[in-house]
Amino acid sequence: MVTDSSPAFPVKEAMAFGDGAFTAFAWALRRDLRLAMRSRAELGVQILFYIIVVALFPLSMAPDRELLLLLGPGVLWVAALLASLLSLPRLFASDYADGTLEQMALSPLPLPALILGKISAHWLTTGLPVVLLAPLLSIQYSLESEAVWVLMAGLLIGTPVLSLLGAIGAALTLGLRSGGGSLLALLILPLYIPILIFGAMAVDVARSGASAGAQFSLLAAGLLLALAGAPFATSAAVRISLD
Amino acid sequence: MSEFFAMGGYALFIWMAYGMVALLIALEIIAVRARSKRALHLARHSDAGVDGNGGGAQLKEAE
Amino acid sequence: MGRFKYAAPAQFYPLAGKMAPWFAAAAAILAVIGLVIGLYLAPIDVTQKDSYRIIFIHVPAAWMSMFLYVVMAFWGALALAMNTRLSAMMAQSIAPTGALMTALALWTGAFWGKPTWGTYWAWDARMTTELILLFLYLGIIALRNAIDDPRRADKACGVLALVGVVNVPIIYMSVKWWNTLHQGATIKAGNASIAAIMLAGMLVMVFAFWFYSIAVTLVRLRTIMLEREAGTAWVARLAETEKER
Amino acid sequence: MLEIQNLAARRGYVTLFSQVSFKVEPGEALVITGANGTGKTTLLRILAGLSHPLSGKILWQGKEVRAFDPVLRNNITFIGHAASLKDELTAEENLTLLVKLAGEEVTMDALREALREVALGARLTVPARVLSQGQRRRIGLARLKLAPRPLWILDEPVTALDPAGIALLTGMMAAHLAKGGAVIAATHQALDLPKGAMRQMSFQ
Repeated sequence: MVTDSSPAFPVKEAMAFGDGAFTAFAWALRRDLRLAMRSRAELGVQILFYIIVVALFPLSMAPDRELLLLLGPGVLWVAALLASLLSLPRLFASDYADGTLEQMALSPLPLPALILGKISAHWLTTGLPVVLLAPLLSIQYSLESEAVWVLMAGLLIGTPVLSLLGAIGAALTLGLRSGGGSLLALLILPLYIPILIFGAMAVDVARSGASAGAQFSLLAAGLLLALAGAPFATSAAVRISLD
Repeated sequence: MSEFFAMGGYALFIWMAYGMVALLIALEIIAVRARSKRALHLARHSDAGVDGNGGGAQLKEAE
Repeated sequence: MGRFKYAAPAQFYPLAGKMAPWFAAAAAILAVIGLVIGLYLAPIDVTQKDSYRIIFIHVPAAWMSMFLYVVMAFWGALALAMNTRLSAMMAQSIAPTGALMTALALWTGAFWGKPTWGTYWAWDARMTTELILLFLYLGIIALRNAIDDPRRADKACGVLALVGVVNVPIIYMSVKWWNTLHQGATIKAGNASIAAIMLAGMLVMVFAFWFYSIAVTLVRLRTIMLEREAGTAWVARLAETEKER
Repeated sequence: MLEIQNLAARRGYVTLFSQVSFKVEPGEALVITGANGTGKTTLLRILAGLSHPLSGKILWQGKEVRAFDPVLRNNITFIGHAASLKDELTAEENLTLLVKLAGEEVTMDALREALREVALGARLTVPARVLSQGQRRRIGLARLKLAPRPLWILDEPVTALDPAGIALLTGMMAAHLAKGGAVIAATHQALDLPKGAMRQMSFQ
């Protein structure tokens, strides 16, 4: 029999907590962006969804300026929430189905870092377009230019939180047959509410002349909290779903 | 007695509130008892697995 | 550690069976006392006259809805950390009662709001948070039903409850901030000075609701144990003894 | 290398197996057979650290480990039913991703060489969705070559492989065992491995 320690295999002691993290993050980010680019059509559909939802509201009421001005920020924020929600299943579903998620969970690289890479790719492909489209769509609501800047800043800080929190729900509902989409919405939308409130409030406050500093700092605090907690909660949820 | 039920003119609100509390709690009690009876019945006639921690297949060495 | 995991449900089943009736009886007695105080003995309120009497069920239900959510999150966390099935079943048995209490708090709040504020729903900070709490409860119950394997359901609901319990205070703060910005401070419904008798009535009702929740949770816990451990020996033995009675 | 003590597992409400104990030493191949649904896959997933057992202990080099333990993740390659490939990516891209995920750095030449050895030399730049099941499984074999690990846990490794593929697999396994590695495989077809090194166990 061969001696116990098998020289043929480099003895790999367990990776220290931090060092695999960056490679894992980069691996997942590059991979998911490449996958997203390979199915560009799907990305286009989701961005079109956002545009159509925003355009629907003015049609549901008299198109007078004052009403639309009041409604604009809220509509843009709710549409951002729905766009993020719609694209969340894509985060893990195909990896869960073809077995790659299993290999990620079994990789020596830390799972939370892999997941953070995937979430960042998800934000770049869904959250960022929403931010960049905001000025264009605000024209429909005749928002003043500095209100648009505040709206964009709010979306820029808020949409990553939507991806982070949404990832937890997406991981929890992996592989569930019954109404995966609507169950995910029920689980996650309540958690989106603070972001919606502060995001929309920032624009109201700015339009009334006051500074929206308080709202931005709260959004930023939400982002930090989500960045610190969500990757770990999501990786726990992924492991639970793979069990 | 009737002025007690009138509740100073707020009868509708008070009895709708108290009534719903009584109703939902009664419904919950009925639901839990029904579920308990069904579970007991199921336990008596269940054949799911032999013994919770001892049942199932064994792994044997086959030369 | 392995032994503990098995023994717990089998040992706890008879214990829960003994405790439940006592809590139920205590809840019934306290409820009667509370109702007598609340509906009969307590004087009418100077501004709201009789409509404030809804406080005797609204406040206990609201407190229980929050308290049960935290207790559920605690048992869920314990199940996640220690991988014990009993604490997971405890969390599962609390969820429906918690959701019921939240729904009652909303209903009674609406019927209290109508005579006091003139509308059934006033986007008041507390009530709005209560509504969101109901969605969180329903989310956990929906997730529980969507997952077939009970162990995965336990852990998934544990994670969701923990994420929820972190978010409830944040949601409350944000709704409060939002409410004060848009509507200014709404008149506080219960700020009339609470007479001693009224406070006593309310406290009695709080305990009545609490003991009721414990009783119904314990009964549901026993049921869940039977459903989950249907195959085990202790359940089979128990089914025999249950038949003679 | 890996020891199992009194393992039991449950799927939903049914207990699949219990009192399972065995050891796997370097140079040994353990082949597990048994009818469908007896729990072979569940057992392998527990050994790979993907899932929690109902009860029982798993020891790696004598030290108890739990699911997703870093030690398991560093020393075991688990290949399940799924070939874990992305359909939109080419064989080359998929293999690069899998090898990097396993924490290994490999040059493109070594990668292409490995693909040639598993007879996929000509299929480098075509999306994986176009490949046949057998070819997709061969990418898994190339990964075994490029990311060496002491213990292989393979679930039905022979499915969809043609005779040449099976020969390639058994050859790689024999070399792996000779180097002091170990293999745990669940399969129905007989694997012609050196008699001394192979032990067979089955679920009854």
